[in-house]
Amino acid sequence: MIPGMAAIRYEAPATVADAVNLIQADPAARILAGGTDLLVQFRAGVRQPTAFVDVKRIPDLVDIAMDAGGLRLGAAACAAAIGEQAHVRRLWPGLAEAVHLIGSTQIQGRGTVGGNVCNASPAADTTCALIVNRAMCLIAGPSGERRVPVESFVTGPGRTVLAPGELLVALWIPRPAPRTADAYLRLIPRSEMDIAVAGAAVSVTLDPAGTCTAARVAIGAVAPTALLVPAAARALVGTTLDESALRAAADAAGAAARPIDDKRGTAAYRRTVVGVLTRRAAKIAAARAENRR
Amino acid sequence: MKLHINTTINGEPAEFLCDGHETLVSALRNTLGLTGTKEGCSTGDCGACSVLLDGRLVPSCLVLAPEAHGRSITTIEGIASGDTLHPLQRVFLEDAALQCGVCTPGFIIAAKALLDANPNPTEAQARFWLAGNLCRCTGYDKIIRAVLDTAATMNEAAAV
Amino acid sequence: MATVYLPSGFAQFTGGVESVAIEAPRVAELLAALRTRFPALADQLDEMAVAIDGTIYAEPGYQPLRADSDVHLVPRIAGG
Amino acid sequence: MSERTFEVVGTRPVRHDGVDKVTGRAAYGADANWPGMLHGALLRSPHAHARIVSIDTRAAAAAPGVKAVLIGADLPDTHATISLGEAAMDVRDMSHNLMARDKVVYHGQPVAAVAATTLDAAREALGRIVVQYEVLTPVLTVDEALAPGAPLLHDDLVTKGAAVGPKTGTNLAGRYEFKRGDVAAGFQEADTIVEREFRTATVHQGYIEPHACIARCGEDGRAVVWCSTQGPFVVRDATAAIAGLDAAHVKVIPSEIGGGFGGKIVVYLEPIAVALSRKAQRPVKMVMSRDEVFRATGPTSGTKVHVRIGARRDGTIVAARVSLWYEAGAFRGSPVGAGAMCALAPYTIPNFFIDAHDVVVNKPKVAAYRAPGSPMAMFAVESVIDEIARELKMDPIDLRLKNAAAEGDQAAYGPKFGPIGLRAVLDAAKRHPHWSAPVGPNQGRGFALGFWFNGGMNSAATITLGADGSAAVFTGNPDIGGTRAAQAMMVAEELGVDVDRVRPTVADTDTAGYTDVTGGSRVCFATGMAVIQAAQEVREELKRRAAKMWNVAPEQVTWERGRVLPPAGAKDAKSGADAQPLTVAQIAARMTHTGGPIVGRAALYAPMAGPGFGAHICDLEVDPETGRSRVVRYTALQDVGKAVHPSYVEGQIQGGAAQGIGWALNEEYVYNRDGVMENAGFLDYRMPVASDLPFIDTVIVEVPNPLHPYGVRGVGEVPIVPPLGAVANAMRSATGIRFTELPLSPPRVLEQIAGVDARREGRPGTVAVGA
Repeated sequence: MIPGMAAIRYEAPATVADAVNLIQADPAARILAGGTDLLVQFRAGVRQPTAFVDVKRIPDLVDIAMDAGGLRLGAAACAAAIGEQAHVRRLWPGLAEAVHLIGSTQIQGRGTVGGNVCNASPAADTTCALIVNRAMCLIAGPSGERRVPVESFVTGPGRTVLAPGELLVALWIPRPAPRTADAYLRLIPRSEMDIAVAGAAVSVTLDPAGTCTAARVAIGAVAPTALLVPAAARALVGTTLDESALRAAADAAGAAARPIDDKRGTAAYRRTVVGVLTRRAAKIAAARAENRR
Repeated sequence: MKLHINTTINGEPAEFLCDGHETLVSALRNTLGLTGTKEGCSTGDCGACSVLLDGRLVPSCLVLAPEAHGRSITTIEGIASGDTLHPLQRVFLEDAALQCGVCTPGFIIAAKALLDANPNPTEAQARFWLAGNLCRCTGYDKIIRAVLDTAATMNEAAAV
Repeated sequence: MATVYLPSGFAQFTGGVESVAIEAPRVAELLAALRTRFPALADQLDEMAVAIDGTIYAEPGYQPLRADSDVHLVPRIAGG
Repeated sequence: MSERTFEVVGTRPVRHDGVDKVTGRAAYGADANWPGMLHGALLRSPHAHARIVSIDTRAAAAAPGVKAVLIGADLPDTHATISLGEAAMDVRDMSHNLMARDKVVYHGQPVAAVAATTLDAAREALGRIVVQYEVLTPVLTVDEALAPGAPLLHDDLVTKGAAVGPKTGTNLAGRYEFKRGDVAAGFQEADTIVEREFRTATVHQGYIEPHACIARCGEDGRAVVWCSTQGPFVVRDATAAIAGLDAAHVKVIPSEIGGGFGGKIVVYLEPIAVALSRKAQRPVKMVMSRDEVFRATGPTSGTKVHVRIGARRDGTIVAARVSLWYEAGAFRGSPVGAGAMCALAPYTIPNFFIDAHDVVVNKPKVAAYRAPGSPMAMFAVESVIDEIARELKMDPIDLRLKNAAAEGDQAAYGPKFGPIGLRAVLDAAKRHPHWSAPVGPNQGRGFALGFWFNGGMNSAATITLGADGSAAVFTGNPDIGGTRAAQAMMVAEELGVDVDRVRPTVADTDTAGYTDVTGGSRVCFATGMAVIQAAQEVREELKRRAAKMWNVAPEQVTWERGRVLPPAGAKDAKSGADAQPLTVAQIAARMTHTGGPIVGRAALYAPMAGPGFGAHICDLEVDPETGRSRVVRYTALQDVGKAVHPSYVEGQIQGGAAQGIGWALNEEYVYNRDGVMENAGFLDYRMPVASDLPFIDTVIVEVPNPLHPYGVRGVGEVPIVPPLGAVANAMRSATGIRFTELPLSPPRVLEQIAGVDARREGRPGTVAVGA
């Protein structure tokens, strides 16, 4: 026992039900996945939990499973483990890129996609890529399970739809349609280790003639949450993704952005760059889709 | 109440007591006396505290000590075998890939994880893999060369 | 006689004199002579290094001077 | 000297401290734990500028586990000074810097300390200390600090040096002038004049090991301190003065040091740990967090530098006017004097005027950082020189060669240059394939020079021989970059013993002869000289011992590479046989019979080592749509006098270049209006990572320094100077824009690029987004 300090418990439940019981019984307990955000916030005094509930010993939360319908990513599967999955890299190269951009190799050995989403940072690298791939959050709680699209999961910086007693169990990503591919790009000042100043993910579906039949565009670090930008997608659908379409999508992304000035970049800079990233990501996604016969 | 943790460190069973919020780097350094693992930032941004947890490269400042229960940890103290340095350790010395040396244990652990996963990395792969290990003395030049030289040496030895 | 060159900013302590010839066997005697001649300069001298014929001494002390030495007073330098 | 051939110097042996460092055995500041120790923690000011109305520590003292509480009033007031070179620091300032008295002058300044049985308990107790502040307006830049009516940091501050206005009631801590010739007339002769104003941000040394120490102070007032420091004797003297002990009763044991770059010379923790230990009568360990390192240890100055240079059409520089304003942080003592002396050092300029201003602001007190003061000044001058080359359509290296100083020229800072390697470095750069290689799309190439003095000062060395002929060498300089290996090589060179049989040791302050700091690029030069002299004394003693064994006069024997040779006809006194040459080991084996232990010692005060010049070539690739840039090729050339261990000389050059690149591209302290640093961590204080840099090609130029027996000049500081200018000049080539403010972070670069596009396309305020 530490003199003068209430002990913080460490719990390692073996089942989702046990985890739900723990956080329901103690609202100040925090779910510990990779810890790459939580432990930093704890150390900085931003969060003062009464218990760390380590969910990495629950098989459902660390498993990565693929079936005909799509991919189930346990919320506590670490980024490195996801990146090692060849089918993830093949089917969702943009998502794989986003996962690979989470911090350093060391951080990837800890950081999880579930934690990345739950931490609800506007700059989270995976969120945009999940959104354009129509990912769903699988949530468990005292009143059972529910599903929420990723774009609706985060409600503001550090805030999500999770109710007391609920936890994110997994992310479900449907298998992409034929001739569909994604891409994610972010701008950081260094080549690694920075938080995104702006990010953009694009998914496009092409018909055999090369016309875009469906698209999703999401942008990050330019608003309180990652944004799905339907206007940018509309600018792409029905075109052959020529320069003017890409430019229109970029403009739409810039227009949708609601950035702020902070230590990492100015609002004007973010607005400009998110358009550039959108255009470039769309181009990469299109080339990938083109190669998918 | 302290937690009683049973774990494996550098191939040997180990046990220790810790608080629920104590970090693994603290338990290693302060409780177990394994001070070869360094703490440079406590936020996962410098790589000095790198260890292998069940073979995976992690920053031990962002691992809670109780998480080690039932797991296997490799630290810089467990890299050499007997009286023989690990090839990375030997080549770091030969290539003068260290100056102050405080980042060196983290680099060697991270480079070991790289070569375990990819025995033949390109310069770019080595640079990006090691981007989470800060060095302020060397400009990384001799470190990257040492990692690539080690890979070549180990591949040569394996081919013989 | 050694020739002493003073930093230009010190003209205000010397009535505009920027260099002066002084007969002195060593730096210590030279600085003592400077203090006597320009009392207002005394405080400044404590923080100066001395270059004797191109070689800078942060703490010049009793360094010997040649009859024709060039002596420059320069600010002390701290290394990293 | 140039004819001397070396056996060991110039080779690349494995460093003696290497195995301990690759196995994790090497013990750094935070690696010591003493029985019964307490953990110390500091309460830091939440305000950048405030008066302390009251401090109530009663609740903290009563908290569980707390064994001692300390505030400024518990420390003596002192007016001693400790020489640290230029910034000879008032101990009173140093004391207030590490524990505020009546006022806090930067965010993060300590106001109270606690020692408790656990770190958690100590931190918890800090939360129980109640401090009442009267918050004052902070001044954060030189412009704010010098504005009329600006809030004053120190009511008693008096301007040092050549003040022009009132010397009191100001934040101007010092003003210095340098001049030559007639500047106005000089500019009259110029065909082209370039004038710009430059700014650089506050940047940190960024050593990976945070400050750490453990100290114990007994009932008798005697203290032992283990700590990570560049200067154990500075720690001893400063700790004694600040904690109120007799320096005779303080022993400092330097740990291995995890980087310093100038930032681990002054003290921050040690006097507090000693004072807490004295109160608690138990050892106290203190380790800074990274956040504390950024907020409250010495960065180097944010600066403003105004440069005006005029040249004739043929490239001859005829006049220069340079004004420098450097932030000192919260207490006087920026490196602006050195900046002023370095600014024009490479060039022979007949007419110039330089004024330099040391300005206090509400930021942490700056500490030395690798060639303190030079990088910012030379960034400004080298940028303007680059512009002049463009205006005159001259090759930038040719323009510099045209004006380069050489032996016998009077340096801008006063004295005449001895042998210097500036022209040799410029010639090598011109010949280097990098200089003529093609430049890729969106890329630009930049060139810049760097200069540093290289230090001398006090050094001592002791060498003892074992009966087996091996040698132990003790010095008082913590080894940051491989100095132990270099010293062992010098002993091996002088005694002809295997370098592997020399054991170099960094000794504590009770063991080593007084030795100044590891810094100023002085260790290999000055301490190396002491080592060489001590080895030569051992050699003379070996000759005397051999002479005794042969019963001849010492002057009859001769030394030849590790052996003493007898005169013709000499007999071994014991056996009567013809005398044979004796090795060091053979003589050492008989030392008991020939006069006892063989020890050599030397102590010296060295002048400054001699000017060092470097030249860097940088290729930068810029993304025109985002402003993001990366270094794609880099070459660093430097005159080092003589490279003792070339691998570690290259390492110094590469490391310095990387730090300078970081300074140029992304590193900066970001403050909010209240004077609170917003990026106090490695995540947002963006030092270069491995994937940011290419291999850094080095070219070692050796123009021997006549002040050193091997020609050593000093290496470590010069290489941080050129990158700022080289990167900015490369950015100019790549974008067509002269950037005058560092760092060249992507938003700043894009803003300027976009401005150009806006002017060209008549779309003011918009940003061009190309395909």
